[in-house]
Amino acid sequence: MRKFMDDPDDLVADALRGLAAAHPELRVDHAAGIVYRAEPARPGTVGVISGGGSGHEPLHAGFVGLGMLDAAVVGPLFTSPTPDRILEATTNVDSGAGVLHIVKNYTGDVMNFDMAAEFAAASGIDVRAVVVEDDVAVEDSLHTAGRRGTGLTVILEKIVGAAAGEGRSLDDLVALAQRIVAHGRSMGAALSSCSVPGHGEPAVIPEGEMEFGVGIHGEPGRSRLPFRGARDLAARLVDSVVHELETSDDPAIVMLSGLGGTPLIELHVVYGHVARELESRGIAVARSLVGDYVTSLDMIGCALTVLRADDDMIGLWDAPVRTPALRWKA
Amino acid sequence: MRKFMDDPDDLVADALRGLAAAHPELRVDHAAGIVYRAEPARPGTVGVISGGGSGHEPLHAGFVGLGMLDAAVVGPLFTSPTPDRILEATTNVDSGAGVLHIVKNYTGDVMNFDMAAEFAAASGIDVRAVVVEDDVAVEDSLHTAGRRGTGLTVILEKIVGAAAGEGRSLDDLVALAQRIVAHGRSMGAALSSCSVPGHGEPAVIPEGEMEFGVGIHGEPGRSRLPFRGARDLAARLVDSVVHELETSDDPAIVMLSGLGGTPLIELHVVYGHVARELESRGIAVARSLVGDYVTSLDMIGCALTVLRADDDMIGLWDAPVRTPALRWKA
Amino acid sequence: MTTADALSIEVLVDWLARFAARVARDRVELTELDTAIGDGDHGANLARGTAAVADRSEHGDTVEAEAKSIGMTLVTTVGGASGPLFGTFFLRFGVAAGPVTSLDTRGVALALRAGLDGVVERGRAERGDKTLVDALAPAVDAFEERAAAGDDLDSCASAAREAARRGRDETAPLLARKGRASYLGERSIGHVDPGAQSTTYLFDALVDALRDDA
Amino acid sequence: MTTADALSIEVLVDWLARFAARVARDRVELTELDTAIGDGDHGANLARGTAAVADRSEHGDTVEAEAKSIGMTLVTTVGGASGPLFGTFFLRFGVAAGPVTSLDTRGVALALRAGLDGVVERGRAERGDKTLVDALAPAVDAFEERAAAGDDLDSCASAAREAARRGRDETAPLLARKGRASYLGERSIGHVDPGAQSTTYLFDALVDALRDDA
Ligand SMILES: Nc1ncnc2c1ncn2[C@@H]1O[C@H](COP(=O)(O)OP(=O)(O)O)[C@@H](O)[C@H]1O
Ligand SMILES: Nc1ncnc2c1ncn2[C@@H]1O[C@H](COP(=O)(O)OP(=O)(O)O)[C@@H](O)[C@H]1O
Ligand SMILES: [Mg+2]
Ligand SMILES: [Mg+2]
Ligand SMILES: [Mg+2]
Ligand SMILES: [Mg+2]
Repeated sequence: MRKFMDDPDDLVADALRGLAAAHPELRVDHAAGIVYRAEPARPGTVGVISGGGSGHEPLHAGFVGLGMLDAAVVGPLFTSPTPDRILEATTNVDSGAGVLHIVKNYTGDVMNFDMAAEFAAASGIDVRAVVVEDDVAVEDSLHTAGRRGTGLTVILEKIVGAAAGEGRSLDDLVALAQRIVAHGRSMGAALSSCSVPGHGEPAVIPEGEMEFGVGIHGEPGRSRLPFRGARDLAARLVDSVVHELETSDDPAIVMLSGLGGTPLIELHVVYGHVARELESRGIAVARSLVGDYVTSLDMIGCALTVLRADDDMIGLWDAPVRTPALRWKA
Repeated sequence: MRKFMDDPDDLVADALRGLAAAHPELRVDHAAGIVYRAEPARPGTVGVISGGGSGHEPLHAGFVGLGMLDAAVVGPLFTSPTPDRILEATTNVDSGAGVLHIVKNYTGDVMNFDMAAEFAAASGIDVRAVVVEDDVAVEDSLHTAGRRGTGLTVILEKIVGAAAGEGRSLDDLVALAQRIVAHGRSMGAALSSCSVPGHGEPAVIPEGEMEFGVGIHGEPGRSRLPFRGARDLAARLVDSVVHELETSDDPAIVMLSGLGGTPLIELHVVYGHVARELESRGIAVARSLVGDYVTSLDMIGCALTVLRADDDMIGLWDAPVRTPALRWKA
Repeated sequence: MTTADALSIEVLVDWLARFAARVARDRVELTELDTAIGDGDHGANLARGTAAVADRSEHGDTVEAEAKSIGMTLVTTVGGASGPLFGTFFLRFGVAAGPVTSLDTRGVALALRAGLDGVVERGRAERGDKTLVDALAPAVDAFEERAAAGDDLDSCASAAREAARRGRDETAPLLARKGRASYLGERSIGHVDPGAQSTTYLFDALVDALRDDA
Repeated sequence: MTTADALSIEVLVDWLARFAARVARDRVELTELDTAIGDGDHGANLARGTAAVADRSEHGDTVEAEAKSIGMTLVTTVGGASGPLFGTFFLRFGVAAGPVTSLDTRGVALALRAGLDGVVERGRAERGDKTLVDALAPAVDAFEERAAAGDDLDSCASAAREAARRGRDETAPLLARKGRASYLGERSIGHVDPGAQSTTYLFDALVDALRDDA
């Protein structure tokens, strides 16, 4: 395992120390594993928090700050944080207007956030949750765990964070978040698995093949396919995502995220094809992000997220944001 | 080779198409391989351009935009662009106040920019060059090629770009750039080499070892050392860099750049140690950047850059910037 | 061989100590099962949580208080999917047990049932979804059945243990519909569910705790 | 065997065509040498540039114009370190040659010297720095020496070729002080410099062009 770390058991705590050192605009509670904005949001606004297992950096802690999250609860590698810490973050960001939990749809995250919300409700905090479930690699039905939450989380955190900053109510934020969940979908593929510290060498994907519909926890994809180059991959990603989106005249906010071990030059190659594929399907790209936003340790892979965004969403997307990983106009 | 690309010969051109698609705030001349700001700088300001071989993304094209570069000349993989294209970019960004060339110190870059400057001078453009030579892995003497240019380039492009935007003269910019070159140093290390398309599999660094003093073109480092974890590495990087910096009371602008295949979580681990090491040496960190800024394709590695920055530099660093890879207050 | 005829606070503590020891011993097995169809952390998650349970310096003075303390410790240390599930199991077990210092066979049956209900409410898994419910539910059924027939605590617990093992074995051919394994679709077939496996450890530990205490 | 007694525009064109063919043929050798102590692109760089030179549809009508066209094409297509160096070589060669349609032995000697001077000015490498100068400089010296002694063009070119080869061989034990190889320090020792190798191709091609044209 080729990793810049010391004791694998300290990886997450050590990384948090580095994050804190690099970003004085954050306040990190190292004991609890919670990252807050150093300057809290305006009182009277809804608190917006998220969290989950580590290994997906910059998600979530890299999106804490003005115009986005008020706090992120940082779990161990690929493991949801526990309800007590989610509760602590919830309590600390509540200024009376309630708190929104942004939860990626994984059984562990959902259950831990659920329990935290129950505890918070018991202590009188108005908590609502939105569960992001955008990964079309996974079938959604009443009897399954449903689609996983991946890249759409970033876009949702940005838009809803901006809306919270405007002073919108918890009900309004929930409705907005649900519209985003309804109109955003993602799909990823990888040329290598990720190497998880302490887990030995990862499964090798033979050259010339790819895992299609890969998750962000080293889990294998839905299928193993021949890898026929970036252009073919882009067409497949766009096909899969667009197939699961409701038809709409709205333009798209598009994100192509690297999974941690993919150089930017390659992401740009894929994105060039993605842009063309979307255009050829009549989907106008209003805004785009290309880079590492939701990763899976050192996985060589990329994932496409498309949100059909209405004017409100695009306006909120453009609002000032100042976080470690997303920053503009501030 | 596990790479998201199509024909390796098209890699750079395809990536440029993706960059253009993702960033409407840029104007890309695909035939010439030149990336410009879509909105040109104010007439009467000095044009600031840079360029070099590809494979170091986001450098340089990712730093074109308001408050930073006016243009970047994009060469083939790891190969300096030719003088005619540098000349073309120079001519196009000149608004009468002259043009500054920011050149990384590699024989190829230096000679191609030199020739371009000679051609430009012949056609009446006031061109000056600053050569960045910050990599302390390489000995500097009258008889050698001198230190390589690496991470300091980003910091210099930011600061000098902001100064150009303020309307400072070409002479002032050259003096500022030379102060930056004099007070900035870098050092890198890697746990893997990079795989260059069309070059077969790269040399393998055995587990438990690292290349120390590695370059950004897949060239081996100055020495092969045991890898004893992130803390030890951070201490070595800081030692090497600080040793070559003039003593100063100025605080530092610090950058820890991944080399393309390093996940952010690991960069944060290293940065945490770097911050402590600098503090223990009495060096105050005024500003910091942690992420992929100057890369070497998919190399698993990181490089530390430290600039002892005076008030003028820090003020210019904080000025608004809007480029694909560096953006704030705009 | 004699066995305890009631589940006292001491037996409860011993039960969890044995569970912790077993998870620590067979952590790699859980890791490997979870690597095959999950994310490879089930061993680490449960080891962290059960060690924290075993390390508590304070204990409850009723079965309710002790089980809730166990549950809360699991909830706050395990994380992932198994934390809320094993945690909820003991939280509900405690509520059902009430403020007593020991449970007879019937009382244990009621508490186990309440624990199972909590797990199902929390995770919404049905039998056959290839989760720990596939081991836990038959175990609770078997325990209840024997208890209703008037069997002693040891034989109820032994029956539960056997049922948990059978339930675990039966997860292998299933296609997962809940938890991370469900993302694999067909690829999940042929592997035992890690949570079902750790659930058998829980009933192994219960039987041993009851016997040793006798 | 008869050989040309002057370097005409045709010989010049043929020289470059042969150089291009040789670089194309032995591109992998240059790549491997540059992989050992550089960045592995010397073969690709020169192949791109010499092919562009060979593909030009227009030619100069003087040695000066043709050599400048060759030089400018190399400068604008090779890139890297070797582009400005090989390019400058031919640009200066052309300037020294002047607006003539052919060069005699003395004229070639002067033009080669001017080319070498340009390369040294551009790259600031001294002999012994382990660069193409280590092949080019002895080759030009040898040519001049024979030319001064009144030898014919072929024997001057042959002497230059042999000197270039010796110079190339002598780069192997050197520690590089210029170009990318210099970053390797001691590790550069034991490898032939790629640019010195391609410079031998240039003189091989010159000898062949002179002979074939006769
Ligand atoms: N919805 C659910 N209901 C019951 N058990 C579940 C559910 N989802 C997952 N599990 C159990 O949790 C186990 C995995 O636990 P663990 O690996 O610790 O958590 P995670 O999946 O978050 O990494 C699975 O093997 C399965 O038995
Ligand atoms: N300063 C210099 N002077 C003369 N020749 C040089 C100099 N620097 C490099 N070279 C030559 O250039 C060759 C490398 O060319 P090439 O690989 O095409 O360019 P790059 O080094 O930019 O990749 C070296 O082998 C060496 O002979
Ligand atoms: Mg997990
Ligand atoms: Mg090169
Ligand atoms: Mg797991
Ligand atoms: Mg080279």
